[in-house]
Amino acid sequence: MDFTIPLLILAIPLGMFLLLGLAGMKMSHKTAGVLGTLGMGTVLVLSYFTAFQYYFSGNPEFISEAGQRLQSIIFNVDWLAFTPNLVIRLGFLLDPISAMMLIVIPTISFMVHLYSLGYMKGEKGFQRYYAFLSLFSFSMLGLVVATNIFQMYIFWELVGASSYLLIGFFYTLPSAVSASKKAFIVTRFADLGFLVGILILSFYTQTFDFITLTSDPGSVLASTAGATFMGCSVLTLAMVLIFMGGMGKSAMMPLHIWLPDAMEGPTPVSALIHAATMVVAGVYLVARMFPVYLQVPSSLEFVLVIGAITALYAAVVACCQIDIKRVLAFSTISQIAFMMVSLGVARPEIHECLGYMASMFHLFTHAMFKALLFLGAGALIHAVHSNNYTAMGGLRKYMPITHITFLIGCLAIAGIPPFAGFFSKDEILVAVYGYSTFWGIWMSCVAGLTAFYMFRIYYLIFWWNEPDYHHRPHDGEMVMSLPLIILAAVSTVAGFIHFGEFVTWQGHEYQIHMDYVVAGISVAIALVGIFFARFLYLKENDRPRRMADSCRWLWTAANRRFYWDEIYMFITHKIIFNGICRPIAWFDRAVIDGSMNGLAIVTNKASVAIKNLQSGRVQQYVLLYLIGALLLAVITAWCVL
Amino acid sequence: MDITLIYYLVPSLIMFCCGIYGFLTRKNMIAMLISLELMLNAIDINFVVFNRFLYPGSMEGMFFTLFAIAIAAAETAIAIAIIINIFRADKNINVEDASQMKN
Amino acid sequence: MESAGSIIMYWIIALSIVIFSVLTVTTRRILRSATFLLFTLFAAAALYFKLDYEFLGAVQIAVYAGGIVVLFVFSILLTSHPGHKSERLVSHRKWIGVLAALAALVVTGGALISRCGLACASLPEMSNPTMKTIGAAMMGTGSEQYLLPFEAISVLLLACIIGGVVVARKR
Amino acid sequence: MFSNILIYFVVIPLLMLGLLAVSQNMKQIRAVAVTGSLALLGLSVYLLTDYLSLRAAGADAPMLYTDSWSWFAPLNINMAVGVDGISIAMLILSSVILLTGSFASWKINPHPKEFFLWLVLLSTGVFGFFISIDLFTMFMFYEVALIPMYLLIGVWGSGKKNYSAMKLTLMLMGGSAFLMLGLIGIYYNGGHTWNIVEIAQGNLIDPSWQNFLFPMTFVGFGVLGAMFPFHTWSPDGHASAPTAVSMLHAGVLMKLGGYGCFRVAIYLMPQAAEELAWIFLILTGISVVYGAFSACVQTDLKYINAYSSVSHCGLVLFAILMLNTTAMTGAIMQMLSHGLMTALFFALIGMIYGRTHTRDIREMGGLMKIMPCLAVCYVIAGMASLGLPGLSGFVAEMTIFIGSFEHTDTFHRVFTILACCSIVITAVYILRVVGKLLFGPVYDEHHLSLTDATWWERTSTFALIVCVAAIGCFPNFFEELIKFTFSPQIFAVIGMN
Amino acid sequence: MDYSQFFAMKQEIGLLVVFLLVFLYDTFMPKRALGATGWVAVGLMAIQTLFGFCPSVSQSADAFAGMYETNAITACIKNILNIGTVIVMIQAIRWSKQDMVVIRRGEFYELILLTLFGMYLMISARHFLLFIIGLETASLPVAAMVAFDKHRYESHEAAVKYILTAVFSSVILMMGLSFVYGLTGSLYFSKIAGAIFAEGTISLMLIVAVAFVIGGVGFKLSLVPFHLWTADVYQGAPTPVTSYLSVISKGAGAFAFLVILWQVFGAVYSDAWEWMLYALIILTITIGNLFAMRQKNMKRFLAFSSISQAGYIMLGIIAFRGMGVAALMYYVLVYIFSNLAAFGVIGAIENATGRVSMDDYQGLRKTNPKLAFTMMLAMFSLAGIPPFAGFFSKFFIFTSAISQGSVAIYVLVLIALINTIISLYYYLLVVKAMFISEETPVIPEFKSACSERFAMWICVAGIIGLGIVSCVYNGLLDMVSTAC
Repeated sequence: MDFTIPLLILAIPLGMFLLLGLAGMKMSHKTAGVLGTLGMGTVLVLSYFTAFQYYFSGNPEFISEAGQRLQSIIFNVDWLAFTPNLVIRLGFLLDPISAMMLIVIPTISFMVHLYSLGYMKGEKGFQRYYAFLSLFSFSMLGLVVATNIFQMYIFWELVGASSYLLIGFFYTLPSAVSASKKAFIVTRFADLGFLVGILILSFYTQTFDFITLTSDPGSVLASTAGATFMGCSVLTLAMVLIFMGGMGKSAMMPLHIWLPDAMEGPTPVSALIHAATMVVAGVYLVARMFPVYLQVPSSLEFVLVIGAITALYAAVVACCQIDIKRVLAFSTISQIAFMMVSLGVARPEIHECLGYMASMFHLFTHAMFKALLFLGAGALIHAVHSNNYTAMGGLRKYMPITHITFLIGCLAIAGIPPFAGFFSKDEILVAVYGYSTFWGIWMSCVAGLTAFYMFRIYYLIFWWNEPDYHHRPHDGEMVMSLPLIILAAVSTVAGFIHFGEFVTWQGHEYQIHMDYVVAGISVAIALVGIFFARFLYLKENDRPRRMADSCRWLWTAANRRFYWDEIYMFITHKIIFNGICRPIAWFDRAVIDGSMNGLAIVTNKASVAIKNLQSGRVQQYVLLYLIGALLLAVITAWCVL
Repeated sequence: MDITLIYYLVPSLIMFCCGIYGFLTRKNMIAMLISLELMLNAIDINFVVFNRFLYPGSMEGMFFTLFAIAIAAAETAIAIAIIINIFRADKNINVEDASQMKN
Repeated sequence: MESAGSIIMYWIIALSIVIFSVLTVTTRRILRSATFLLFTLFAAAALYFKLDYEFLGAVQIAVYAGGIVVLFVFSILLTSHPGHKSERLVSHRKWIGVLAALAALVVTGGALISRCGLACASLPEMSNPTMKTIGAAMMGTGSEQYLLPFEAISVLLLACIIGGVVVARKR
Repeated sequence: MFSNILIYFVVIPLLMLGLLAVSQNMKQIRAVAVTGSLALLGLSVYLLTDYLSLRAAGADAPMLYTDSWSWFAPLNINMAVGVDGISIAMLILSSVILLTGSFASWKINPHPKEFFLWLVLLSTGVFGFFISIDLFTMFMFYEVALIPMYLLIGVWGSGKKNYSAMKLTLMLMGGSAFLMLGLIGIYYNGGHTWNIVEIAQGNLIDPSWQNFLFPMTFVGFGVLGAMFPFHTWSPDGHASAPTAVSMLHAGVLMKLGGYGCFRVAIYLMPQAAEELAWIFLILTGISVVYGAFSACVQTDLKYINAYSSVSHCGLVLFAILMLNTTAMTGAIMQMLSHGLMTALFFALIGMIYGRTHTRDIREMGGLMKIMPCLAVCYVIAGMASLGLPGLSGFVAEMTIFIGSFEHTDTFHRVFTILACCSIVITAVYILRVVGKLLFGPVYDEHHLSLTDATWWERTSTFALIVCVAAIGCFPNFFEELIKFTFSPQIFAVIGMN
Repeated sequence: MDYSQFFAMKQEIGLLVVFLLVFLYDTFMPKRALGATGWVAVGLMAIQTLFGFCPSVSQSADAFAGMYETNAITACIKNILNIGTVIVMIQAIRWSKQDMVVIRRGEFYELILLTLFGMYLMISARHFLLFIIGLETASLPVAAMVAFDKHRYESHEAAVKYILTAVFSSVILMMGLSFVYGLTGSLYFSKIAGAIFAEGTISLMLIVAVAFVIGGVGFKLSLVPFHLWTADVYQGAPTPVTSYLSVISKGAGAFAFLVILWQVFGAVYSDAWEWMLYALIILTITIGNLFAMRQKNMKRFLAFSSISQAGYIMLGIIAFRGMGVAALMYYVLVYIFSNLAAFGVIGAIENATGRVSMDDYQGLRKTNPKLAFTMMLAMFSLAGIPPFAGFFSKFFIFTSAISQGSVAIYVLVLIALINTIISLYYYLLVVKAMFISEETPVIPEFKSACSERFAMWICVAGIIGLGIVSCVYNGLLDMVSTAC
């Protein structure tokens, strides 16, 4: 395939970033917004074209005779050569998952661009906003098409930075500033693990290339056999550390704390970055390295356990949040955890790695309906100027479009057929049951909780009791509604895509077949959740309060997110800041600097101490003179004779 | 009894040490000068005695003494001039008082 | 083996050197001090005579006793008030002086005694240096002849004269 | 003599000194400073291209443009010059920072003439140092570069400038005391020559002597490279120095330390370096983490940056000690990168200080609103410092980490991972400053009336940003430039790859 | 008797001629012509200096049966002293026009010339009697010079301290010599060296003798602990005398010290005095520095600084057989220029305002920038900062010392180097007072006399040029290696 179009896919957002970043101040808001959106639109078209080329052209670059989808490098330029083997290349890798991401990212991004034209209208720094969105799109696209792990790391950092910039977009708000800081630092910490993992892996395999690593992992990893570092097998260590990077980006426990706070950013940003694209980078990373992970089953176990715990935790917390964006954030965490679990249970012997496909499928559908939900939430917030459901209620009358689309989103995430979420979640559950019944039941429960908390806020927003509105809430303008409608449509139909034809492990086609038992159970559980939510929240009543009172500690703990933030505050402030930084700074001033000053002081003291040698009395001078001469003689004699 | 070299040197050394003692303890500057003369004399005696006992064939020690006497005279002259000068300035030749510059 | 007279002579000279030296530095009257110095110098001159250096002895008496001591006496008279006594010494000062002197004695004496062969040499025969040989050595340019120091010391004396003039000259 | 291009790196500053001495007013002074530093920049860029074409044409000597003029012939002291890729990189860095520093001190007050005289004298030393391959001349230029700092800080500085200037000078001179002994020792035990290339090629220094001389020279230069525990001059010195001086000092002078450690200590005594590296690895490893932790709690902008320099320069020395090509290449990149970004930082801090008259982050806030241009530049500098890809910090650090991890020793690896931790801590303190200083509400009402950057300030900062980004975006260039420096003929003794 | 041997002493005779001419001019010229005495003396001395560079002067000769020796090296060191003396004389012109001094100014120049003659003898003497006479000629009249400022009590006090210590030191020296004579039976350097070499073993008596000789000559160099007079005398003496004492007298002493130690006691270097020398060097440098740190009076400050400089000079002695002599001479030469530049400034300020305290120098840059600049150059040069000459001289003296190669030397040089930091500290204090201090200047703007400026120009030229222009050091080293 010609490299022009793929190159343009990366170059346009970058160029748009530079253009808007450098010259944005001179443009009007409208020009900047339209420019950015048009740019993204172009990218959208180009990446659809590329993805369709990949999936449907039948080009032998992309699909083998036997129908296996291939990994294909469109271009790959040397960027930085560390050693002859370890070279960072910047390239463009097309394979089933990256092609899929080429659909997801521009779609959501374009929707967000469009939506923001209305949502962000009149905000100070509008041009900057679009510049950052372009930067993010560039970085995210760069991440998914990375041909090697270091390219991925580079863009990994770049998406982190653009996320930082966008979360802190309202930079005069202290909460936004600290949220952005938190997001960056927590993910940075995770990236440290990623980096060390890369260091270890690349040292033993002498390559960064995904294709080299994944096409024949057994032989590439042969050199790691038996190698240990500080008592651990290097391969396990490397893979777990690399997964740590994914945990940070994808907000897995215990590195999830940044994501709820990241909701301080503009809502479209949350939709794009913190729901649909960037946060799934961790999943994408594990999927990308999946063949290597398969070599180390214990690391996949680790992925599974972390994912399962996170899923349950996030779902429980989401049930007790007041801020609707927080609910969506925890929901995101929980859903990403689903994907992780799915990858964790993927084994070739279980339905030919169904988990892998399911995870990607869920990633795809989740991107659509979660972006939908966030954009809907944005419309609500835009309408009532508050993030809390307490300020909402009965909005179905005022905001019909938002209501319908939001409902579709909720149904999708709850897993009600025929919406998209049903299909993908079903595949995941099948995969998990195939691996272990225990985890299957666990994840089913989480699915039920999902349905409950989504409909909880649904009812609280659109039904419940109507508060006094200062202004009559209304649907957003067309640019805001259009994306909602499009995404709702996609969320409705996306489940019918034969995903197994496009994205599977090793590219072989996989025919999805419904496991009606599992499907039935999950739908039943979802319905139970929905009806329970309806029972509690349809009309204003005191059942929710009574239920909360009945186990107050649990409610409070869940509302406070099980005190993770407090624990982190304790560790960072009390232990690291007060326990390490301050003592070190003190040590530096008092001990190190003090000893340098001490040298000076000692010299000074010595100078004062001997000043009486020079007493001014000539007889003492002579006495010392004599003593000096005699001592010189005596000591020398003592030593020599 | 044989009067050997050491017999001559011991009085000379005692004289030298008396000079040192005087130089270090006397307060009157002229007394200090007098002590210096004692020391110089002790050195003269040393030279002469060494010359006479050990190297009777040459006259190096004797000549050194000869010149040393002249040097001593010159030293004394300059020193006394300066002491008298300070006496004129300060009406005092106590060496303890000439200690304004110190440390 | 020396004659008894010479031994007695030696002891007289040695004792007077020691006693007068000690007196010179211990007496409290400065004028007496100068006097004892004179006696010490005489004793030294006697020693030179005894060791057959008559010329040196004469110079000693002429220059030292005759010149320098007179200079001292004059300057003492110039600078001291009548009946002026040297004030009593602070005792620790005295002990420091004694200790320093003893230390010097031990070191120098020890150094001499350490060369026993040297220290125990007895008096060899020597012909008295005549005035002629002394004169020749003084004016000669050869080995162990001292024309150059002689000229040089004249410069020294000249310099000291000028120096003395500078110091003494009023406006 | 004047047929050698390198000599002009000393001649031009000397000419500038002369012209400055006779210039009458501010305009002339600025003209001289800017023209001169532009000439130097042009010269160094020309040198770079010429060097690369020579290398491409097959020149494979360790140093090019070598030349030697006898100076103190009986002691075999020559004014010997020559450059390789590293020196050229350093020359470019120095000229860029001199130029931007001149812009940053556009309105220096009082005594602009003297200020520029000292500044140019300092850069004479710096340029002379980088072109020298004779240990004596190298050392001489080194000291020439040190002493103007005293007056520059003392006269034009702020805060407790007397104390800081004295401390800085004395500590650096203390380092050079060890250095001088080391150099003389090298002369006597290295075949009675001061020529670096000769000694290195012949590996003339006896290994047992190396073990004595290596610590001497490494510590000597290490003091200037802010190696723990000899770094304490850096916070105070930087805090008190005027803007351009901080820039030049952190940007270039501290590089003298790293460059010297490489060029003298490692280059001439590889065996000892291999044997004793562990001691200094511990020290520099501590520097890296310790500096970063210390920076986290500082409240004075310059202190933060100074401790950050300790951390970053520690990484330079750390990488040099790893003794492999990748890590050393990384060290060179880190030198350049740190030089540029720290100069950028200090320039910005100077500009902010010039407006707000405080450097305490507790007394400022929300500057993004007041001076967006400076604030954005500050964010970019911060991003460079915390290693954002696309800016220079990232490529340098990554090269260092990858290179360091090449060592199979557990000890080295543990320290490498420790050093990696600094990227997180760096993020913490950079974001802390950015969050407090630039973002958030405006702290002080009076600041609202302040103006944004003037044209000369923009020139200064933009030039630096362009350089930072250029390195960050096109790092592969370095491979070409530095390829011949780690020539196997010199490092073969220790079997370096 | 061959009186033609006197013609071997060309420089001494030339100097005496200069002295006589000055003496005659001062004595017999009409009073109105006396104003030019200073310039006449300077002119004549300059001619004498030039004369010293005639090739015939530097021919080796050996007169009075080995009592006197002249060769290229001694001629050269005498030339160096001549240069310094000329500068001191120029600096003294303004001072000598003061009311209190003017009537005795002729004597001042005469005394300078005569003491310089004494130093010539010290340098060329190869016989202890001649050496002692030279030493006394060089030190006794200085006492009179120290007492020159009759209106200042400090001047008298300094003179007393000087003369008493000087005489005591010569007593110690002569005591040591008497031991040497007792041991070897001769006072000729060569014969003593021969006898010591022949004896082979080392005795307590020899050690005591060496210690006393070192003590005696150490007085001239003000080595610690024989230095205590220095500060008081430098402070009390008139500034031109101080500068004369601190550079010329010290330079001559250093060279004489080197000659005596190596030519006489060279055979027992490692047995007897190597460690003494090390101890003295360390003590001298360190104690000098420690005292200098606290000083406020500029002259006293420079006194201690010159003490520590003497320690560095001593390093040159260690490597006598290598490059030491050249390094030492070069150090002395550079030191003369640097120190005289400093004293030139101090003298100019003292003459104009009577102030000598470092506190008075605050803000000197604002009122008298050129003086401040000169002072700064001098301080930098003394501290050994390139590209000024002091850096080169320090570097070469360290290099020469290390050429001996033992580990002890490395330690010694390291200690010396660490001491340079302390010295840098106090030199910078002066710079700080002049350039950095923001207090109101105490010293008003004034124009220094043209003689003072002339002298300062010479010194500045020397400070800047002597190092970079390598032919000076190369020439010295060449000359030494051909002469040895």
